[in-house]
Amino acid sequence: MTTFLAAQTPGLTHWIVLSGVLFAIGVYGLLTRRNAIGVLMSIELMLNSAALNFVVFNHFRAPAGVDGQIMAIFVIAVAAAEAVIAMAIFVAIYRRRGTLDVTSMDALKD
Amino acid sequence: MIQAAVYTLLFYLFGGATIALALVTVLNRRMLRAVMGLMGVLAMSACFYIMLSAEFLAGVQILVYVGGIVVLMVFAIMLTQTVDVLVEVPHWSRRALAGAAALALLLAVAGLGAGVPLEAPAGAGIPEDNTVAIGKALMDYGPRGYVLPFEIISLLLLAAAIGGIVVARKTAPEDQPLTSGGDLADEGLLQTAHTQRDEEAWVPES
Amino acid sequence: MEHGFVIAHAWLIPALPLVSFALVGLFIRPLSARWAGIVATSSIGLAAALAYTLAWEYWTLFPAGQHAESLVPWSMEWLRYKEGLVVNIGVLVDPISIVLMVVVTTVSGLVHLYSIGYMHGETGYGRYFTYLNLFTFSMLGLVVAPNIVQMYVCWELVGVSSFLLIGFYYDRPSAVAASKKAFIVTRFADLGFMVGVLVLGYWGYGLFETVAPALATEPGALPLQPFDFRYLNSPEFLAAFGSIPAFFGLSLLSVAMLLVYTGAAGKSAMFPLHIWLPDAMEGPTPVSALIHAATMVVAGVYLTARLFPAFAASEDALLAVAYIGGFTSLFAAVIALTQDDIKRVLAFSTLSQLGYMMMALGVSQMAESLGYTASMFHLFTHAFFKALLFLGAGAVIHAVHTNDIWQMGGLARKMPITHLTFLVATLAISGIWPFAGFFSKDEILAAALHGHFTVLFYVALFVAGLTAFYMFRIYFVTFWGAHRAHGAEHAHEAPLVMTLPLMILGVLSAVAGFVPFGQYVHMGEHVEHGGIDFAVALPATLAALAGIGLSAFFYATASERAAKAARFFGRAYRVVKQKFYVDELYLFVTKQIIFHLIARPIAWFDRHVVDGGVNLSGWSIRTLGSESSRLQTGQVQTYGLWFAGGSVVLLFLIWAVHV
Amino acid sequence: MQTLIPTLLSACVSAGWTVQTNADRATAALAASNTWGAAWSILVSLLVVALLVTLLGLGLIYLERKIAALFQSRLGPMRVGPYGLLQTVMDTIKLLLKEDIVPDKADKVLHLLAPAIALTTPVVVLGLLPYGPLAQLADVNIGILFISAISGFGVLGVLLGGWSSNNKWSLIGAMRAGAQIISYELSATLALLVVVMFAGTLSLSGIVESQAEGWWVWRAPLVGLVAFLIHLIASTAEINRLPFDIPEGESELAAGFHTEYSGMRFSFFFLAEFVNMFTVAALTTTLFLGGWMPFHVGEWARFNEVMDHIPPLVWFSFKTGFIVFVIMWVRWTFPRLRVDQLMHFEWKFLLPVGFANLVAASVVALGNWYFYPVA
Repeated sequence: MTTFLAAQTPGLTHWIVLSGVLFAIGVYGLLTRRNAIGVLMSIELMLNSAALNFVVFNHFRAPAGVDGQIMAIFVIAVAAAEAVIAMAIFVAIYRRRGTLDVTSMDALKD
Repeated sequence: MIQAAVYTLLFYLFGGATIALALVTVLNRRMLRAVMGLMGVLAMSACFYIMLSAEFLAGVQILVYVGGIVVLMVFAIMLTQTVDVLVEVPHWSRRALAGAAALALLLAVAGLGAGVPLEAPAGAGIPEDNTVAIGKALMDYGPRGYVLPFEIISLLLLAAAIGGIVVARKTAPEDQPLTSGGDLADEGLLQTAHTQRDEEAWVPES
Repeated sequence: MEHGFVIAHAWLIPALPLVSFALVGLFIRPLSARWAGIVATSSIGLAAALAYTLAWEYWTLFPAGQHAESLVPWSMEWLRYKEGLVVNIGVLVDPISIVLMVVVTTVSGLVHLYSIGYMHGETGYGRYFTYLNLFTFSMLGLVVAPNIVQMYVCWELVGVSSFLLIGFYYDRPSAVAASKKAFIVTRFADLGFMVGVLVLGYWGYGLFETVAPALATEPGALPLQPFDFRYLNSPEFLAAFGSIPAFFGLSLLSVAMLLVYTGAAGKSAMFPLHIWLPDAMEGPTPVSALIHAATMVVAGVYLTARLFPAFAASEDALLAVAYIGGFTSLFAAVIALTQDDIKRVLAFSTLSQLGYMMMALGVSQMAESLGYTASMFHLFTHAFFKALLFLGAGAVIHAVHTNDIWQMGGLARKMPITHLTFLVATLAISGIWPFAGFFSKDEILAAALHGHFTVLFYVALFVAGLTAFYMFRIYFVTFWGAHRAHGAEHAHEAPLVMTLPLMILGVLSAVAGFVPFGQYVHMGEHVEHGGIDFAVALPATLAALAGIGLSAFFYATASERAAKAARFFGRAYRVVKQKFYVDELYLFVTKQIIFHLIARPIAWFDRHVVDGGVNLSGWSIRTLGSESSRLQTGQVQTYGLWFAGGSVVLLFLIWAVHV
Repeated sequence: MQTLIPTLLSACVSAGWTVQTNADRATAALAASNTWGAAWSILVSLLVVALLVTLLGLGLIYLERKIAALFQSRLGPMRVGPYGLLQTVMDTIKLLLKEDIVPDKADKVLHLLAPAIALTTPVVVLGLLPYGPLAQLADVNIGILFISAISGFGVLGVLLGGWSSNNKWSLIGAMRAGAQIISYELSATLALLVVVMFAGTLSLSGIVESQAEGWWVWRAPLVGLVAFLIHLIASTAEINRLPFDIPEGESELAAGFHTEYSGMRFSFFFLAEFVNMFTVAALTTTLFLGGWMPFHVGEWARFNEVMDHIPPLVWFSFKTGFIVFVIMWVRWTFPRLRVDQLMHFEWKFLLPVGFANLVAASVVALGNWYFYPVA
């Protein structure tokens, strides 16, 4: 068991597949969640997997620098900003309409 | 040898947990549980960062994501949901299509990734003092420095904070909504939610 | 060359009515209608005074019987299309422009004066004078135009102001219809003029480089431009242009001149474009006097005269001018025999006289320019007596409130001044010595005879008799006999402000013939015309006397003779009375042929095929849009689904290409 | 046993300033393929933490009762055990035996999860604190960052507990707690940043070592003291202690977010509160009061030598105990703030002062204007 695990030391591809799976799950959530906060959560999931990818590539492809990590920091910061605004909008919408069901938010249609 | 085995074990353990929690995030019909799932995913990601020797990033991840964004989401859910509300299940066709799209995306990315040689260079591993390196890079004026993006990000965050206040603030009485959203959205609660950004909303309940 | 003051400032003559037009129209009219009339009239009077002084200065400079130069005392660049293709705006002073200026300002001034009385108390009094001023300016601008573009622009301005004046009573449907008719017909003719201008201008510019150096211009004179009359009338240009063949054996020059003549014929109401003129009598009577008798309609004659060397260079065009003029004079005279509306009779007589003028131009030659002089002379005299006739008719109408001569009668005693002046004018137009018409008509007949246009000579002679007949017919019916209607019984003389112009014009009509016109206005070197040619004057006078006698036989006393004669002619009489059904023919052509056979199918095609095609494309796009707008659910997630699908397709494409 | 204690003591004294943490040992053992060594190290860490939590819980609750009694001129628990020492133990047993009630309409999973999250935070922090030069379970190089991150995590337990109870008062309490904790976290973090700037490291052991020349509370002129006070106040508010206990104001909200909790789960919240108090005190000590560093006074060499002989663990305990005492002292002395006063105080006073102080501190750090300048 130990030998097997040691032989399978996770390489770049393992990490990418992991983040890819997370991203795909995020996409699924983004497309299916009825609640706006759920949609935002899915987006956070996707952003997180992207940030993970940055760090993974930093770790495996450019270990001398920290650029990937800095990108991940930026991703986190942008996600924070996005979440703040999104939450404010959601609260405002909820106050006005009493629901956060995204299928009822089709004002774009008009 | 053992260290590599432990590392691998942790990877699969955390990886499996992360995927499970991610599924909770997108599938659970109770929003707050879904948020907990998201929190788990983010915390696990912090663990991944540590495994990838990016400790500072792990700290930031927990600080901002778990301590900030997730808490914000919890607040938002508390303002808009009650315990016994289950999120409606989307239509089966939507689920099928979304699942197909997600799967196809994953396959496409995996296929593309498989086609590209992504071998790590020998001696991979981020230097020990990468926290210092991040600090220096963020404050570097040079060609490889990030001081400008850093400042722009700080400006973005400031703008987002102000924008959040403006968007979520209480509007004038005549603009009040027709539906106030039931028990959880009554005056006191709404005010509580604003206090973290908008102390002006804190007028004593009359 | 040092000019006199008025020559140097000849631009004042058209400028005065323009300034007055702006002042009256914008400022004075809203404040005081009365002052509008006074200001407008005095501005024209001033312009008339200037015109007389100009004539005096000019003929002091170039005494009678000598070569008279064309002067351009003032000119400025107006439109610059490119180097060498420049249109100037300016003032041309030469004998015929002076004659026209004198005629226009005189008649216009008198009409203004007359109108103060005639239009008194009418709504739109100030508007009326504004229009009159605009018309006078346009006409003067046309007259002094040194190039064909300025003439064309003023030509259209004249058309516009005549449209405004004919439709002055715009609440009267017949007036509106008449104004539209006049405008459309003249516009239709102007199309030919415009094409002619374009042809002339195109070739004038094309030949300019080769022709212009040969034209000796005196030092200090303005450089010639391709549109200048001096250039267009120069023998060098005409020689170069006339040698270019076009089609049907016509030279390009002939084509161009015929096109220009179309415009002239439209404005001067030559057959078959005459139909607008009788209807144009819907306007106020002074307007008829001014525009449709004395000034505007002679614009076509003036244009032809202005381009006379060019016409003379093209034998075909000149022949067309002569025969169309002759036919029109006969045609209109015959119709005039049967009309009952006094203004209509006068209108057809105008047509007839214009035909005379055109014919006179047509029978003239560069070498034998008697007709040219005769035409201008007749224009000059006709302006006075025709204006007098119209103003007199206006006074009568003003008095009896009807146009029908059979509602009048016995007015000689009630309106002595009007009667007398009307008689003078009638005698003048009939060509009785010593009144003005005698001399000018005599010259025209002489020109036709000397030009060996025998047929035209006899036609003109016959028309002279007809003219005397129908003019005396209305004279007798209107002023002699008993009162035939209530209005005529209560008629009374017009006020002084109206009779004064009548008297002035009466004097002018009587004496204008004694002006030694040929010495002042001539083409090339003056050809001495030895006084009265009895070979012409005798038959003409006899014809006129015959016409008067016949008229007296039928109409001097109340009798059934005229009705019997009409019955005798039967169908022919009715045809003539209906103006040879020309209007009906036009209606048939426009309505039955053009409208029903051409326009309606085209309209159907346009509505169903062209519009249908457009609508089909619109409908298909709209349907496509509305159908595809179902894709736009407004739900971001659905968009996201499409987006994700697209990304997947794209990724697989990249994969397929690269791997 | 007789020899062990002096050996341990002398080891503590003379082992120098080398930091050799349990986590390091586990890593080293793993690297050397010594599975059992690594497992042993981890087990020891877990045991230490568990022991600490238990002891702290019992001890601090007893202490609180006694101090409360002291301030209120009464005796406090006296019956169970000598001076009532076993009272807390008996209470704990009572709590563990009580029926565990979960409200019918509650979200049961989250209801269960909330106390666990609430307790996780202080426990994790316990593992990161340097109790002595050798006594640190894990010396993380981003220690402070990690601790503040984990502290922010703690609010989730409160929020979830309040929400999952499906009770108005609980929810309001949770909301208030969330608002308060997040607000005061800002000030606390600002104060932390001052020390991070001075020390130039995020590592807790590094921060302690940077205070060898003098504790930050007074080594930096004024700004250190201000930062210390801000941190103390903000931390007190962050752990919902009086005078900042609005979230569980009994007079308004029954018991706030843990109204619907009983038995084990309630004890978790209860325990978390006291462990939190300890961690706050310990952190304040570590950051501002030199951690396990002995008290030195300038040129007094003899005095300093005597101080050096007192073991680091004792120093740490003493300082932490003092802070804990101060926090309890405040609790039983000051009245509760009103909700609006609470927020006004944070956003309109504490935070601006914190920012100003941070700017001033950066000037001090740039100019090296410490009382004992950094070499």
